[in-house]
Amino acid sequence: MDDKTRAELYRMMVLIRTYEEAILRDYHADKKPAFDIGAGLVPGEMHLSAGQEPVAAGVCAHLRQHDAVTAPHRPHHVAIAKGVDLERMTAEIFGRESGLGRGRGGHMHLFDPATHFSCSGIVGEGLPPALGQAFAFKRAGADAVAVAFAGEGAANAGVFHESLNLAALWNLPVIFVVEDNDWAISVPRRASTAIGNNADRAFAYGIPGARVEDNDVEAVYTTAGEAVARARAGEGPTLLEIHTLRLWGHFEGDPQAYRDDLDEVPGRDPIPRYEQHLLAEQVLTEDSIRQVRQEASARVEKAIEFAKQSPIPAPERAAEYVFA
Amino acid sequence: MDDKTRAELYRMMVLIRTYEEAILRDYHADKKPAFDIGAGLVPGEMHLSAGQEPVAAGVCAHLRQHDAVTAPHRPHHVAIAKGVDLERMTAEIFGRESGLGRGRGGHMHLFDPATHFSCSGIVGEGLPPALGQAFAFKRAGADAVAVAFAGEGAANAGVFHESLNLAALWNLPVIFVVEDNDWAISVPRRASTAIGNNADRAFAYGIPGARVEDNDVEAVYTTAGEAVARARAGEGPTLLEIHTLRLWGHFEGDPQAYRDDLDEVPGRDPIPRYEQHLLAEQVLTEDSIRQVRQEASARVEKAIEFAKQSPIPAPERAAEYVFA
Amino acid sequence: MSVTQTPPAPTTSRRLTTAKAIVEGIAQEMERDPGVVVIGEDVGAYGGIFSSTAGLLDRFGPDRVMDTPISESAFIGLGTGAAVEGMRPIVELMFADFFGVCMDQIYNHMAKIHFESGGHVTVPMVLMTAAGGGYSDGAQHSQCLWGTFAHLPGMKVVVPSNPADAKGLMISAIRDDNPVVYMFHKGAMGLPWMAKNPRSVGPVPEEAYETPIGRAAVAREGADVTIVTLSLSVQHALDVAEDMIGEGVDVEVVDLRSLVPLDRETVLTSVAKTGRLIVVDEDYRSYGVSGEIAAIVAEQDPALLRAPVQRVAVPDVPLPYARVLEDAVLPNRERIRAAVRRLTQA
Amino acid sequence: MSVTQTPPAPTTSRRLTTAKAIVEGIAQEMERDPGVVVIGEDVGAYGGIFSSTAGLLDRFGPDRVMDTPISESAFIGLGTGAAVEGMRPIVELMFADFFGVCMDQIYNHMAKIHFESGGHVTVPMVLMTAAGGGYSDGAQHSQCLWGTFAHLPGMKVVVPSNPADAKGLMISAIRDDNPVVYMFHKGAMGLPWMAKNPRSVGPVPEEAYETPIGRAAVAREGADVTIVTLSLSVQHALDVAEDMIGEGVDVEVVDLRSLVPLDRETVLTSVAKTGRLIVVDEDYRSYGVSGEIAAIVAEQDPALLRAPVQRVAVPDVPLPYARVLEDAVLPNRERIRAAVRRLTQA
Ligand SMILES: Cc1ncc(C[n+]2csc(CCOP(=O)(O)OP(=O)(O)O)c2C)c(N)n1
Ligand SMILES: Cc1ncc(C[n+]2csc(CCOP(=O)(O)OP(=O)(O)O)c2C)c(N)n1
Ligand SMILES: [Mg+2]
Ligand SMILES: [Mg+2]
Repeated sequence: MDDKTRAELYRMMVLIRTYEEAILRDYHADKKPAFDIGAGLVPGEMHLSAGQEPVAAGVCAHLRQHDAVTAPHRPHHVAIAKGVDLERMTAEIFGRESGLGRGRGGHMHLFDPATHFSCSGIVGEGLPPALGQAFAFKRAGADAVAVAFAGEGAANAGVFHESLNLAALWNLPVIFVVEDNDWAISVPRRASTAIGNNADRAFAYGIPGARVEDNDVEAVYTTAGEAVARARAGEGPTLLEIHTLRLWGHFEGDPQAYRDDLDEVPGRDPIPRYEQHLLAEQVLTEDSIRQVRQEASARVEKAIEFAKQSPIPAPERAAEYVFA
Repeated sequence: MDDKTRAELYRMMVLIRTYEEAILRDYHADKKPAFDIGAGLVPGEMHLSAGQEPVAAGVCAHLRQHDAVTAPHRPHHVAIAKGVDLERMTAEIFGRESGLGRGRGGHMHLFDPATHFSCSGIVGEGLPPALGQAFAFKRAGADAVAVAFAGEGAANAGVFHESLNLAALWNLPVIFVVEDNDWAISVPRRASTAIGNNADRAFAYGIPGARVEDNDVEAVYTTAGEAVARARAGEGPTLLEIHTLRLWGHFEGDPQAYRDDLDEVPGRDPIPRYEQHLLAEQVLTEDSIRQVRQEASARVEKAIEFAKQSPIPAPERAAEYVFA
Repeated sequence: MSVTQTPPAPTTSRRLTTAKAIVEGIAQEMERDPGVVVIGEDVGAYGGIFSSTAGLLDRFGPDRVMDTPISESAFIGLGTGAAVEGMRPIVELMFADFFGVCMDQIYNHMAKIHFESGGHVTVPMVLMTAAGGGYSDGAQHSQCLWGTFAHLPGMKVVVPSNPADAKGLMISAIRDDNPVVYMFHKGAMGLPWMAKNPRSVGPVPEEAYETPIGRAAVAREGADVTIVTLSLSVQHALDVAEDMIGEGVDVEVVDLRSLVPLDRETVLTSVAKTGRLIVVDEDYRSYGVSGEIAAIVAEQDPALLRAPVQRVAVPDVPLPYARVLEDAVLPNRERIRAAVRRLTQA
Repeated sequence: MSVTQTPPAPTTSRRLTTAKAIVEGIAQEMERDPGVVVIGEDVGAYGGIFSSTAGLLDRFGPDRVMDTPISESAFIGLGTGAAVEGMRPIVELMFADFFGVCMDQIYNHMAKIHFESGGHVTVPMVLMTAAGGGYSDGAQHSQCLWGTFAHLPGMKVVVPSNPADAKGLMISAIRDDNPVVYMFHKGAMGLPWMAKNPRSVGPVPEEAYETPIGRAAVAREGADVTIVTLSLSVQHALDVAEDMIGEGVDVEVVDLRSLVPLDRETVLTSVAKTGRLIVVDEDYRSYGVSGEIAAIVAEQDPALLRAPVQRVAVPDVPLPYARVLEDAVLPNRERIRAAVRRLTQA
């Protein structure tokens, strides 16, 4: 892997983390002293993706604007890595008229036709639409692909099975990416999944499956690259599982009292680790790191500023956009 | 396998076939000259199981009254092999007050608490209730098991996946039996299932899987025996797939114009084949065969007579039994 | 978007069954627009269990008419994704009764994406499905359930009662930029293997035309009592209306044709004229179509009603299998007639 | 089946949140009946995302309080099968909005088995689920959907509005030999992390008692106008009723408590008294609860209504995320107040 790519992966991970930290800050800012989920600049459930940057960065590095991506309830890292406009995405999360969905959708419902990005709050149900996008691409003779992200909890939903079988059967250019962060809210993987490796489930559909351990962005990049290349070449779907990390709570406000792995969590943060690695390999310098962080911070704060300055939707238009 | 068992398997297969032939006859009897699905003594959809007798006979030979069975839309063979009362079952199929469901359920909705038998017309959706029955048995400390039957078409429904995972995870005493008759209505297996062997899907749940080829009742018996023994011993679920045969149409009235295997179908009938085999092995004689057939015929005609003599439900009670 | 704005009066003498009219509508749109594909269980060689896609495979080939595994969530969601990318899929859910295995894709995705995207994404898709009972198919294969679909926002719901509307509404549904749930009644398809009302065969213009979604039809004008109904029950209501002439009662029959959007005006105009309302609905009685129709009158002006509203619907019971029982709960001619008499003799 | 026939008047001064009242009801039944188990996502260590099962794992252990995979069809169907074998499972569907992934098990199995078996099989099961919006959770996590459940036959549907009823209805639901869908509104649970009406905390008797399913409560007597409503909206309606005293309007508030069976008498008696009806419902407006309530008056006697019925409901739009938009479509106090004024000043 060339240094440019590695630096780019790092840059993307930092951008995502910077973004999530900013949302974290603004989400909680005005929910004090007592946490009130519906209050503040950013109300509602908030599922942040800190710790899972390697998945989004490593996979989406292979994607083009015309490729499609569907993400689950925890979508920001994927959206950012896919290139969704940060300002309009942030405005959406802030419920503003200039948001991707004019404030109608919110953080779990980001739709960006420009980058073919979408997400859904119903576990697993983002998979079938990705099949349809892949179907449309294939039929148009394009070499675009679709990537569907889902948590390891989602891999036990019926729709996972149906989607993999249909994708395999119709040889669709789609890549399934399972983000195994060990938890589905409070339910640990061992209490939800009968086997240790979801990639093994590829066998049930006659497609390749691969698991990447250790939240390793370069391994994700390499593995995803093969899967994307297969799909582009018309060779059909692949199932990937990445062992990643939920650095924070399931959603903001999650007390995480159930969580028995909390002690080791900070030590597993993929960003300092990769940073150290790239420093050691002289891909990065202290200076370039500082610059990456500053640029990330500037972009993120600009997006947040854009959101905050954007108009709030007009209540009298609340019942619009039901039908085209 | 002892001769008694073999003779018993044969007897059961003949009973089932005799039953289905009788239903076939009475179903069509008064739908002439033009077929009218809603007309006659037995109206509605009719999914007959001729050709699939080895599955029901071979599996249910291991079951006791307290074991539970759920069957799909094609349920008669399984019900008979499980020991459901033939008269009340037939009365239900004829829509009579003395039927298992007082004529409310019909051929796809046979419920017999005495033998813990039930079925459902929604593909795959009979699996979860079987899990619940197994769950109740396990919790009661009983060694009873539950068996869920489904077609190969059903193995692509999401609920199949969810049920296998949950059964494996909770180590429930349940056996999943996939009846692969090559067809899901008009859709051939190759157009529905991404792999050649559904038993391989057991791998996705870390449970044993086995496929029986060739509609061989003795192989079914042996394989199912191991699965039932495992479940009774608290060792959890097993997935079986049996390659069987849909001798007739998907439902009565099915023109089967789509069916490219029709020529070979008669030659694959499992009953004459097994009969020849048992004759050659001297388990049966021409005499004992005649006797088996006569007994089957007598039982079946008695059940049909019972049904025909049973009262039709009172229309003024049509809205009852919604709540207990 | 539309090609023919006004539906031509069906002056044609060519008569088709509802099923053939639907197929003709689909075929004409497939000819016109390569983005129209047909996806579902047994839509190919079988031609649809209720003949809604008969002959399309032969005509358009397996790339445009695709049989699926029994994976309703996957293939309906696939339709949604393809529609988002600009195709116009027609996806068949074999029986409306099966909505329970795939409703999330339908109501939380297909129906909501346009709204959640603030109007930036459109989902031009048709979800076609078979509804209704009357042939002893039991509690899981005989339901109408249109009230369930119509209650949930973001999808249009159409319910044709005759061949001409069936074709026009199909063409409108395909051309509509919104998801449209197209619910045909099995008993109104004119199938050779099911008892049918002669009204299931009727004149159908040959050319492509649209029947506007959201506009009810006055299927029969009358002065004394209004029957508001839909789908197969329109045929029953028309039969009853003709019978009642002999009793000196002049029945108006309003065929809703579309539940979403609902044509309130036509209902209210009719009730204002007759002062008497019967709602006939083969769906479950409570919390559904019959309640909504009564409610729009009660919230417009209860004084329009010279007598209490009558509802003839399935009395909140699963559909029984036995013929006499099923017949007792369906809104058949006898029950409709009795309601008309109750209302006009009171 | 019942242990306490008449619910004791809540003379107790002990006050609980709705969430704690639910948990207490479940715990008392678990003590009494070893066949009661709790199954669902995050019902164990987490105690239910909306605290509906808090503390039960510690008290009853993992054999009776079981976390599940995200496999709603499998575990709801598991509940049905266990109920058929005589257990009394309480199964939680985390959000009512998720019904689309598992509705077949709910409406085609849990709800229909008793009927299809001709009454020979019973399914004594509680399906507990969270409903409602008001905290910007978006179009897939804010729906009430009780109209959808209530439309489909074979399951009772209860919708408590306050802690005392929440406990009593839970106990009744567990003891009922039928499947009962128990829908609590998140905003009425009294959760510390969500804005709440003080009415979400209230007196709850300590002993086990039943609140009869199928009987509405007159939450406030009044002479001028009837508000028929349910769940969280009862709290809003009571607030408005108190406000309106100042304007000289005496509002009666009927808390339905149960949608199936529906207590028609209480509704009709109230409307007969006041002659004015407002239905307040946080579910979608069309083809749902608000229509049904209007319809039962229209079919009983439209002359009871001295003015048109008013419906305050979600105007057939998915729940928007942005606070101002969500607030504009929810039946909040302002909208209810405006309806009362429209009706009493007209
Ligand atoms: C069908 C469905 N069931 C339950 C939920 C509630 N829910 C939201 S996120 C979540 C856990 C998801 O776990 P996983 O798929 O591992 O993703 P993660 O949150 O770990 O990223 C659950 C149960 C849902 N949104 N949809
Ligand atoms: C969820 C669902 N989808 C579709 C159907 C319609 N249907 C009934 S039987 C059948 C084919 C079933 O095939 P298979 O599982 O192989 O069983 P077989 O009929 O071959 O015994 C289909 C599609 C249904 N009943 N339920
Ligand atoms: Mg996870
Ligand atoms: Mg089959």
